Amino acid sequence: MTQTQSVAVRATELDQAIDLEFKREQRLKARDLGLAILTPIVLLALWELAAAVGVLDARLFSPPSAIAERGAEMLADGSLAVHIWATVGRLAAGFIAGSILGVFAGLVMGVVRPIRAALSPTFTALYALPKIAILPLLLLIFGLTETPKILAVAISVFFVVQINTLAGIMQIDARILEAARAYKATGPRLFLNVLLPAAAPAIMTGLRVAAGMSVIVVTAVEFVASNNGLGYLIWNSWQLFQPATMFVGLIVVSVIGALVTGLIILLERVLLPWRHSNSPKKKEMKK
Amino acid sequence: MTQTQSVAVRATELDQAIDLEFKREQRLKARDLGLAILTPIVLLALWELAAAVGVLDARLFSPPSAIAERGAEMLADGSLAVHIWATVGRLAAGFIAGSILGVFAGLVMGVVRPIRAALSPTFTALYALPKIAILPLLLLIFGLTETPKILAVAISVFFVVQINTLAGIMQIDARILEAARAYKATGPRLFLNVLLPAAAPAIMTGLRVAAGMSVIVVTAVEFVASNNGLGYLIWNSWQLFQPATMFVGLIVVSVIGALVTGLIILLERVLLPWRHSNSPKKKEMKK
Amino acid sequence: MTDTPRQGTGDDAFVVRHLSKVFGGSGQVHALSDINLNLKKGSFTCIVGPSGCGKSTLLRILGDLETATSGEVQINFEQTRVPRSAFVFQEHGVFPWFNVLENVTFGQKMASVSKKERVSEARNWIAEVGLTGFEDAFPHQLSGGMRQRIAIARAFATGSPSLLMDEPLGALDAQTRILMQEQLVRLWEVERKTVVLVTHSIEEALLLGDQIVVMSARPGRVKQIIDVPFGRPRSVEMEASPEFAHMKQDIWESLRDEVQASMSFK
Amino acid sequence: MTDTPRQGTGDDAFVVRHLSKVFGGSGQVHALSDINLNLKKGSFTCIVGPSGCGKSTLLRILGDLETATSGEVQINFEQTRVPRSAFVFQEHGVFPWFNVLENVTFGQKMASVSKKERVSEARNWIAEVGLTGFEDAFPHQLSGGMRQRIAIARAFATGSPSLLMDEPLGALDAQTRILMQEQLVRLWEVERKTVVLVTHSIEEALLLGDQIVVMSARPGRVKQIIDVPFGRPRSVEMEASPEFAHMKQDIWESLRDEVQASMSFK
Amino acid sequence: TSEAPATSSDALQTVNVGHVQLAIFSPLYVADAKGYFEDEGIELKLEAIKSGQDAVPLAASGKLDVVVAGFSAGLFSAVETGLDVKVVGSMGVSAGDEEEPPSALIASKKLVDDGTISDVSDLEGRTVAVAGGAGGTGAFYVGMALEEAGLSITDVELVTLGNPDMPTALANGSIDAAFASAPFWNMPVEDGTAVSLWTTPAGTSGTGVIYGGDFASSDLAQKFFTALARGAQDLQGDDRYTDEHLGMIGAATGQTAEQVGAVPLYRWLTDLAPLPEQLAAMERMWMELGAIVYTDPIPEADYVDATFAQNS
Ligand SMILES: Nc1ncnc2c1ncn2[C@@H]1O[C@H](COP(=O)(O)OP(=O)(O)OP(=O)(O)O)[C@@H](O)[C@H]1O
Ligand SMILES: Nc1ncnc2c1ncn2[C@@H]1O[C@H](COP(=O)(O)OP(=O)(O)OP(=O)(O)O)[C@@H](O)[C@H]1O
Ligand SMILES: [Mg+2]
Ligand SMILES: [Mg+2]
Repeated sequence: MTQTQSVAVRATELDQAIDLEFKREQRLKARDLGLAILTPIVLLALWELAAAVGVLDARLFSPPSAIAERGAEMLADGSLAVHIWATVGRLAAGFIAGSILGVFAGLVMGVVRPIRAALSPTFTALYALPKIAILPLLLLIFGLTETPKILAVAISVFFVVQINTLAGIMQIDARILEAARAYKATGPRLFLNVLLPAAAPAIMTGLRVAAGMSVIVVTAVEFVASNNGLGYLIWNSWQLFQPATMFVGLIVVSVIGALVTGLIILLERVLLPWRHSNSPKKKEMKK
Repeated sequence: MTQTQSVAVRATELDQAIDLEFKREQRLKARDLGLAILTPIVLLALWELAAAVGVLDARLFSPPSAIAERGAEMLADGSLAVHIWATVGRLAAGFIAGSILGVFAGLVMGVVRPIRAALSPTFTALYALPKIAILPLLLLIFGLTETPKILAVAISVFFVVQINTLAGIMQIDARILEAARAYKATGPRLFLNVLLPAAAPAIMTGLRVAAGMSVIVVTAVEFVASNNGLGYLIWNSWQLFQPATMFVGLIVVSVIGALVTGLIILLERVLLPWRHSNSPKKKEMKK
Repeated sequence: MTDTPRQGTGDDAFVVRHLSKVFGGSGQVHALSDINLNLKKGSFTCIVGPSGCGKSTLLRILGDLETATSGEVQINFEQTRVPRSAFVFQEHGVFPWFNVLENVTFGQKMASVSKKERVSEARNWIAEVGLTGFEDAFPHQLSGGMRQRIAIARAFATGSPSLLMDEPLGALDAQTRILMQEQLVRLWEVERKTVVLVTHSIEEALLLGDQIVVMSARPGRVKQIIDVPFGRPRSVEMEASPEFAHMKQDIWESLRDEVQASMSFK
Repeated sequence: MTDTPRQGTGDDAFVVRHLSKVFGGSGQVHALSDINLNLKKGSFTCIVGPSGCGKSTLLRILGDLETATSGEVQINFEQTRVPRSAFVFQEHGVFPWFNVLENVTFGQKMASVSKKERVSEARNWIAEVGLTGFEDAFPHQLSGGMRQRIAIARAFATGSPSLLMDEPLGALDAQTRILMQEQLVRLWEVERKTVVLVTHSIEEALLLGDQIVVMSARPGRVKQIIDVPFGRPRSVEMEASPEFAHMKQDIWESLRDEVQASMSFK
Repeated sequence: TSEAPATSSDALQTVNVGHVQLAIFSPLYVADAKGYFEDEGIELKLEAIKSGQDAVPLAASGKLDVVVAGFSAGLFSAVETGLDVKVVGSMGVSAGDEEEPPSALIASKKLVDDGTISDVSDLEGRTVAVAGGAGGTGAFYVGMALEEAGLSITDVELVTLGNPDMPTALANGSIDAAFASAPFWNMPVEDGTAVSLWTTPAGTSGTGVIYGGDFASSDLAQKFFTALARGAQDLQGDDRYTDEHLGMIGAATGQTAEQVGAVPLYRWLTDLAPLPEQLAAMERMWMELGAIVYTDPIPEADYVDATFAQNS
């Protein structure tokens, strides 16, 4: 075997090895996706089966087929949409108000030491206050309007976001602040160009936690004091013994929760491109 | 002025400057502590005043003095203790069960790719499911025992901790894993010496978020289905129109929430000494 | 061992008199002790000294980022809209959320320079440090060496009359470092700013500086001020000359005791 | 330019034949291409090459932490309970949650060495690298240089017959680095392990190695293998000799093209 | 809110009504659907509440004008504290129909079969579930049943439980008996897990109409009540079950007409007159249970106002 031939053989070997590796990776990815889709399907199928053979009481645990049918019905007659919009409206209003105020409060507390010292411990205690427990008080103050419901959501979101924003500011690398000072960044410029982007990852984490929590709170509030919204739907259908309707409500709520969380993750990718630039770009540059 | 004299003068100047700086720092710390204590006092005083002059309806918003009196009464006759222990018991049982399972699930999902692929998306959707909405279902399955209440807490905690643990494992620095592999760490040894400590900070963050959430969930559960506990106390005293008692419940709950959070922070300091060794030690070494 | 204080002249960019710095109100860390220095306008000064002797602290005080505990610092530049000193930090000085172009324009943006002007200025300096084509890249997408070049470009682009650099080339590998040293001298020769550069490398100090300030272990004092006799332009080849080896040996011996004093090393 | 493959002998600790490595299944990064190497037992080999040329990758393949895409690697050590190769990583190789003692004993702990035995062994090596008194300190409480010394102590304490070091002194300042280089040679002369050390510093490679492997820019190939003619023990003073300067210049020129090829630098 | 009299006859005045969304309050829904309130110049604004107690402070502070809901111990405590509310009418009154009552005290079939429980008197020392806790109407009715059997409300252990959860709790032995409303009492009876022990006697009522003090003294108070009573008058006897009415009730409570018709409905007095003796009996029962802490019963005149019913 000549030298050139052996080089050629080795090149082919290498190509084959690369090819195998590539195919393996593709196979694994396909398997992952398959598994991700399979799990809920299997769970629903098990549920259906259990209800069919009587392991689960089908009158109480409506089988998925019945839930799907009921869901389709409610979609068709528009009643589901009404509840969804009511809930989403409260969620959006409360979430936006709470997070804007939370970011603002966190930033101010991060920058002004006396304010931080004065408010931080009190806010930590208030954070643990159960929101549905204070709902009656909010109702007393604001009456039976949308305000107390939105406010309950906003308060929950506020504390989570404020605590995370403050932590974000406090954790800014001293060297980053020093660089900003060296280049004479002050006032609103310091705020916009340095403090806000530096705290942004922590703020985003706060928003993600707050998203899950706000869905739970809005449902609880609608449970207690509302005549529309998914929380009301769940509670009322249970009171009226309409389990299929209740399950429709439960499923829609958890889908909304997942969507809101997904939205925040998406927002993070758009707003913080420097944390998510894809590696291809990196590799390309390294070339 | 001779050289020695001027050196002596400069040394005194330096000492004075150091002393001033030290005093300033002490003063600032004292001010911070004062502000931290002042805020709740001022808030309570304002509340008392508002109730006294009639800005707040004292019959609905019992003034702090009345709440304190009622609290002392309930402490004396032991009724508060009963509720506190009931809530703390559920909280502890649910929190411990949920976090152990959550850490375990997160670690397994972090290590075994197919399991992660299969469960991760489903768990994310289940996380947003409002826990009080599924309480009736738990009651259906487990009857009117402590189990469904503890379970509701455990489930809430489970998902938060699992998601954080998984994230912790996924974020372990590849270089750390490589070092572990280079020194042939495998099986339980890898697990205990590397994976668990590496994921520990993320687990702790999860526990902290879960702590706040578990207090909210246990109260909500006791609201809906219980004959004791602080949630029941709050709900029942409102139903019976005993606002002072309700405020006692609210305040105790938020204090418990703050304490649990504090406990987790303490636990973190004890369990993760490498993240919190104080700077004095560092300075001493640098000498 | 300390230099006797000289009177500052109008030619001096920085005049430091009896400067001391103690960190932590309770007097725990005595970082700098009775420092006296005169740095001429347009001069290139290198500071060497063992780790922890206060080199960065001194640089920060010169750049007005830290206040002296006692003593006096005069900075003789006229006040313009750009900061009097531009910094290159030891590490982490670039903003991870800004891309290369935004990082390089940062100093001028804070000085309210118009966007058009600062972008064109920045592009020049990006080209000078060899980052053309990477304007839109974020720092984390670049190697440590490239990140440090962003910081250098930013310092030059800001247009300050003085440049304070804290181990600007420390993060680079040896080969890249030499290329960057040559680059740095070239840039300085064009602009003749007053430069103070902290380094751990004696070769680097000899290659770049007009004078070398050797500091003692903590509390940092000025142990020696050495005028570098080599003419400019200098190049790496100079390192092979016996005079270079000799000076290097001298400084190394002066430092060796200090390094050993500063570390618990048998 | 590539060495013609030689047959491996029983004296060779590592024999590498036609080794290639491609990262990312779709063939994006061709890191190593047709590497051939024979490393004798008890030899000290230094690898130099431009950033990104695959030095770390090669070391990882030698240490069985990475598999070759094609080609063949023989590792000729008998299998004992301790790993055949102990690593010192470029960065972040020490465990932040273990204190110095626990970090240094880690390798032996994983090899099921009894606690008493491994602690006494570890204390020896902690003393050797000058960290006595810091046994209970956590890595974050120490300077970068001290952390790197933990990693070195761990590698020696593990008792493996070979030592793979990836820029072990890269994080140190120049002065400490020289002290550590001398220390490293001293340690190696006592134990005579097979050492492969990656470095960016040509001086370091000349000071430490029996042979120097010069690699080309990516895809990494062996460009040159240089035998170092200096006898041992060597010391820093050697750097002043004209032969040293000459060899350094040679290697530097061989590398210069490669470095420039590997970076977008005008 | 109720303000100054309408400036012109066709401008409707808003009345805010807090109501628990249940068929027991059908007169409100029927009167609303048929436009009786508009006839009186009233625009009805319905606000769902979960319990009467939630709304009493709202009524007292003028956030609500009218509350249509169940009574509770909290109502009495609130009045005693000085909150200004008045009970002005009754709502669903039991027909005394033992076969198809709207609610019943049921006991576990297992305990009945093994002879442990044969009538109400055997409940002594047993666990009984009621909705709304010790201060709710469930507890009042259980107390009434026990007193009829020669026992007292304190002889059983009361457990708070939502109506939908009662059947399962009975089935899995968590509770021995429950006071449940339809369909949650007849479901377990039909599938053989429970037996009905006692139903509410004819003429009893646990629900009613509450006015906030300010509203009670406004000129809309009478108009509102007149319209409401018209609704009750339409629902007498079998008229309750006409398709029209079932549809209206269903629309207001989130059910279909069939679902409403499948469950027995209450009856309503034609003038919806308040039942003061009944209220006094509740107050006494809740005092016994400790749900009310003051000791002297409140004089009837302080919280009952029958004039609106008389004038309607
Ligand atoms: N903000 C601070 N608070 C307390 N001590 C500090 C502070 N900054 C620096 N020090 C201490 O002052 C001394 C001098 O620090 P400095 O960073 O100036 O040293 P250096 O010469 O730059 O060291 P290196 O070469 O490692 O960068 C060190 O002992 C350091 O621990
Ligand atoms: N796990 C990986 N996946 C994809 N590419 C990789 C991986 N590891 C390394 N590479 C790429 O392989 C090439 C060689 O990397 P390697 O770390 O071995 O270089 P190096 O010579 O050690 O560089 P340096 O001197 O900067 O440490 C680089 O282009 C790097 O981006
Ligand atoms: Mg420094
Ligand atoms: Mg490398």
